[in-house]
Amino acid sequence: MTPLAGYLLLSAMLFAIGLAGALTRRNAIIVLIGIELMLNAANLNFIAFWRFGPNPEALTGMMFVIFAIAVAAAEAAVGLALIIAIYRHYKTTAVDEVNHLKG
Amino acid sequence: MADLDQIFVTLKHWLLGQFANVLPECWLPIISILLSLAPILIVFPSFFAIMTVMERKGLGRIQNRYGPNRVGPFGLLQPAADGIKALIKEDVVPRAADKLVHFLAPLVLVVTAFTVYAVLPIGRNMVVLDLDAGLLFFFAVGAASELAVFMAGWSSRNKYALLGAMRAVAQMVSYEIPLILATISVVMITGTLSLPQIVLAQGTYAGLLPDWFVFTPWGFAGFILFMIAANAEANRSPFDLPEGESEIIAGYFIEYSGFKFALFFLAEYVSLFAISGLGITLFLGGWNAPFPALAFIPSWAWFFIKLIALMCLFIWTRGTLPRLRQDQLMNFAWKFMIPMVLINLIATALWRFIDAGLTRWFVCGAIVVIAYLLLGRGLMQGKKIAKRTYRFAD
Amino acid sequence: MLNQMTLSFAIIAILIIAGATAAMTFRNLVHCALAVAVAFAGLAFAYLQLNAQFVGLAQILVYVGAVAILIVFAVLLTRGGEAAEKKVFSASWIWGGAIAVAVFGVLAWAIQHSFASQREPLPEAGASVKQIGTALMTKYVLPLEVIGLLLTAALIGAVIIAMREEDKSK
Amino acid sequence: MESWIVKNLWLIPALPLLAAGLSALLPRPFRKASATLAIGSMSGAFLLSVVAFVHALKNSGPDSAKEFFNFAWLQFASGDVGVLKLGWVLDPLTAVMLVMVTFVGTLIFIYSVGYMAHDENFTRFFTFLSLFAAAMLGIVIANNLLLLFMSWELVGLASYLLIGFWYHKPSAAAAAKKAFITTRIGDVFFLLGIVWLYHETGTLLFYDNGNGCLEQTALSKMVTHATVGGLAVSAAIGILIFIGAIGKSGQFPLHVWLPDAMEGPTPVSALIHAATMVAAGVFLVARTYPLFEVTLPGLAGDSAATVSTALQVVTWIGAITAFFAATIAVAQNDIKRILAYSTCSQLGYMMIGLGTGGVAVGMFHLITHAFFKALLFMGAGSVIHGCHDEQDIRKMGGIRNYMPATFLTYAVGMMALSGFPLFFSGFWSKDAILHAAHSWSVSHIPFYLGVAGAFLTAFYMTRQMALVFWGKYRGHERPAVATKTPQLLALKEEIEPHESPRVMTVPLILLAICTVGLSLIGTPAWPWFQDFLGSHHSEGFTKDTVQIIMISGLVFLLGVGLGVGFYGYVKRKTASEPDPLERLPLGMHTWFAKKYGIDELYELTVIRFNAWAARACAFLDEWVWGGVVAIVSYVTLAFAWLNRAIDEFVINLGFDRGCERVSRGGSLLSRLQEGRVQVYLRVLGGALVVLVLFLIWGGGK
Repeated sequence: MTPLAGYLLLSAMLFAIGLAGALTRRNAIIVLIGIELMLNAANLNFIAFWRFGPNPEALTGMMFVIFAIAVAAAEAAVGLALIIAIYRHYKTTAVDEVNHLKG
Repeated sequence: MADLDQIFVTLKHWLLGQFANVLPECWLPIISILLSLAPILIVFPSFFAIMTVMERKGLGRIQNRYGPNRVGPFGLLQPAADGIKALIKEDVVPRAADKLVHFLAPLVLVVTAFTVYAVLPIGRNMVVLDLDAGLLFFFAVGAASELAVFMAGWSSRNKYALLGAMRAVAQMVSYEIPLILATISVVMITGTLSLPQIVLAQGTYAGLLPDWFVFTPWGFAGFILFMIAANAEANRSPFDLPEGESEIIAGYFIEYSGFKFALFFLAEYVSLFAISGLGITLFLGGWNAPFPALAFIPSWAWFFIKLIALMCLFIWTRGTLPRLRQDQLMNFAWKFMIPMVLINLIATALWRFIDAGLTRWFVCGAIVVIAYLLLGRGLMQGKKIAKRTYRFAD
Repeated sequence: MLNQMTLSFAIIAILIIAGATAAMTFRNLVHCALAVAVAFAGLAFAYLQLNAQFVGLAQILVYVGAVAILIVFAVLLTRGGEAAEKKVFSASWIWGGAIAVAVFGVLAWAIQHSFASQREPLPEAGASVKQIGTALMTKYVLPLEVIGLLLTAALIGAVIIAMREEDKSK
Repeated sequence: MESWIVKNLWLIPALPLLAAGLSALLPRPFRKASATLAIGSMSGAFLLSVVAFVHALKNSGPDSAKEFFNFAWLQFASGDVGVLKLGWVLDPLTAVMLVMVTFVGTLIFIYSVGYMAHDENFTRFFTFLSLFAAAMLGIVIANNLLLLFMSWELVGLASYLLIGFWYHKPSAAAAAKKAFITTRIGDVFFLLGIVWLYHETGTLLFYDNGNGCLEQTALSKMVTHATVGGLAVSAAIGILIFIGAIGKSGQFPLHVWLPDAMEGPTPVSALIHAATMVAAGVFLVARTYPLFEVTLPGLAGDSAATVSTALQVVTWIGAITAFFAATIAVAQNDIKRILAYSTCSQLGYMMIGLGTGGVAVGMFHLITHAFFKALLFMGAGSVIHGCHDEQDIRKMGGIRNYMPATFLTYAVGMMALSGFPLFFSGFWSKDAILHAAHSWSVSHIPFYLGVAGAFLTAFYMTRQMALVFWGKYRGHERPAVATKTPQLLALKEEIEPHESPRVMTVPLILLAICTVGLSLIGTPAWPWFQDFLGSHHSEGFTKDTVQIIMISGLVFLLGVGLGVGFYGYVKRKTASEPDPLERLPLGMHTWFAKKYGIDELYELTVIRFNAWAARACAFLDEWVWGGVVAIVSYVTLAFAWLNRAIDEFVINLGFDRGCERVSRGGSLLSRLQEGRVQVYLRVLGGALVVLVLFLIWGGGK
């Protein structure tokens, strides 16, 4: 098994775990964590492809990861803020109880 | 005097050679890293021990009382006594506490505190691993310590501890921004993140003064801002709200006792040394001698001289300034430090692009000073600052 | 040297997977947050091992230093810190698990049978900070600006969303 | 030939305009800033005008070419005729007016700093003042009747704002409205005149190298045409324009707004009535003088030219106003109203001067009058200020002991106004007018009216002086404060008049000096001013000059003597005593006091008619148009009903069916999305799986 395949499998595993968490957990924060994990899996993919890709000199994969990290940070901030707002409003963070659009 | 300057480096290589004879090839990298880590793990804790005495005696003098003066000559053996006491003391863990996290927290804290030294150039050719992104490494690892603090506070299941942890984390997060931005200006000038190269960039001498960045307008402002932020990062007075004894007994490590407690203290001081070392590296010319004439004193000695000087500065500050209030703390961070640092960045950029001469001195100096005056005025609007009065025991 | 590589890779993989699994299964939210921090750290090590030094350190700085802290704060602000909830998994968790497993299955199958993953690794390929910086400042300057804008917007937005709205009683 | 100052004459009005704009943006607390701005800009304008004046002096003379600078303003039609050109002119007339307006204006600005010190709308006041000054200067420099008209209207607006400055006083608001509307009446005719002029000459530029509307070709073209009653077109246009002037400078039929305008703050009165606004009318006539004086034989070169109809009108109106306003002034008790009526009559004199003696005579009186009337108004303001906003002269008296500076300056102004022989500018200017009127070829009645007016002027000014400054203070009817208890002293402080602050008295003194000084430049012995304005044939002290001087001196003495006789010796004890004049036969005094009931007359005629017309319009509106509208609306309603019916029974049914189906389908679909995030996520995951499988087996290769 080549290292690239190893990293890809690892990222796939990570993605699957994140997805499972996002699909099964009730707490919105954990769902968010799961999504973050999936994002990181994608990042790992990018880095792996950059490292083992045909021309690492073009820093495409790395750049993509850098921007992805920035975006992920923003996403986490806004997402958590939303969760807090929701909690204030519904007094719960269970995603399956927050199921109607208008307060 | 090169040999004295390089004595530790040569020593390490010699030892490495000895090991090469007895051990297989693939072990050597690990051995070399261990050989570089060992001194750090020995020197800085002992430095911490000395520093505690120094601090307690200094504070004592400032507060007009004797410091520790019983154990050994002038109480110099006080830290040894404290260490022994901490070691043989019972380690109490609250029943409600989250055992695992409660146990891990001090370890993580200490580990991060020590890991930081990996990129710190203590002397010429004396850096454990010369990372290309050393500065980033420093801050990345430093950031990890916040989590440890939170772990400590949360796992103790104690409202004071949680409060202190929250305060500490909030404070660290808010002061990390000015800290990093202040260092960015140096990076802008030197164009590298690797600390040894930054030190080399300050190695030359211009007439009377050395080319240390602290001797430029932006560098001076940056250094002061950096030191303030560092003070806050290390949770030291006047920013010691997280462990303000009078409010929340000892903050996040209230529930720790015995050796773990000592570990917290160790970590705190070690990270304080580390961040002071970073300040020295970035602004005070690292291990460079202030004057060519004094270059015969070995570089590592210079580093420690500067470190002790900064320590005295910290002790002095702690002994002088009263503790801030939480809102004052946050206001100071977000309304003064961050704007100031951003303006300092602008000044640095101008410095970078105006060619050498008096003009750039005037321009950058003017920007910094004006910004300082305006911000200060703006924040001091309508505040009554009473003159401090002193009462001496007699 | 390769065995060393694989060894470290194994360690890192185990760290990541363990952290992620723990984060997804623990009952106590704070434990989940800490576990996910571990997973993030593991990912950072993975990046370092892939010679992506800058990204790795940035990963630690952003995820362990910021996102994990954010999560922890959110947990405490939503009173998730004290007791583990009675019902952790949603009603139809079977479905979710099944789908997740299926996804992993197909992905793994695809990876195993794709030609890309058969490529042998190149000799050392790395990127110095200088290269990254120049790339960011020249070729990728526009995305950089956009990201800056986005982060500012996110900052303000997060503050406004999380701001306590005035109680309607008055 | 176009020198810098001519090209940049616009700077002079631009400065105050800028000040107005800026201080309009200033928030209220910035009092000092706005005052500084206004005064600074005004004095800057003054310096520029001095430059302009010197320039005009350099190339002045009997045959001095007018200097002007024109530029194309907007292109409203193709071709050269379609270009509307604006411009400004610099000739002795402009120069003199500029210097006068800016100088007096500056003094008034400074004065009003003191006068308005306690008003909270300080900045607003200075904004308006600057706007007013800018507009006035615009009138002065305009080389285009249209530009002049614009500035003219701006002046109207500014005066409206200023008179109504204390709009919370209903009387002030009413006065402002009155002033605005009355002047509008005149302006309508003015506008008609402009339009007609444009129709006739195709240009509104005054001077444009021979094709301006005031230059030979255009004039001859106009004077040769004749309209109804053999009236030359030029004369007709002149009269129309003159009506505008009547409105602005309060001549006989349209003078009613001027006394009421005293409701405004006193500096405003000074600015409007003394220096600028009312002078604008006179200036307008002077500016368009060629239009007035041109006659057919005059064009033919006949030196003993007959007087044109327009000039006759001007003269008669002036004469009537001069006399009759003076009579009214005799019986007024409000210190400012007296001055207002005297302003009316003085303006009448100016008109006489213009009509009979030409530009120079009228303008000379304008200038002198501007100075001493501003002086008087500001003195009155100072008195009012000192007497705690008391305006009734019967309630004053003995002020001279309290405010000496004001008293002296006021005395100088009074002397000048009532024509104290030989030493005061007013005397010489009025004398010149009387002389011109005396040697008028048409009739001598204006002369006699003028003399009578002069007598009355002397009389009522003496009366005012006596009542205000002599005798003892009647402000408080309570017994004088004798005991020395502190609170009583404080009371004394509060009820006794006090001298005004330096910032108010210094301008007074300056103006007084000018008032005396100006008398040197216009005497028959050395008529420098008239020569400068360049339309004068001076013959020094001839026999009839001396005779006129004697007459007016005599008249002055008579008036003053009578005044002293009536008011000087019999000191009135209390404010409520009847006025000695009330013993005059056939209730003349009441007539005077009622201002000949002209306001009432208008009330009965114009305003009632107006109201009636309004009611008629309302009636029409209600019944005729209203009816039409109602019918239309009913028709519309009918249509609407029809539509509704169709909707109800045809379209809706169909729609309902459709909608039911759609909603049923919708409810079916909505089962899928009951708002649970994870369900959506699950679908996404499944979709991913399917997609990858498809890629592997289907699209993979």
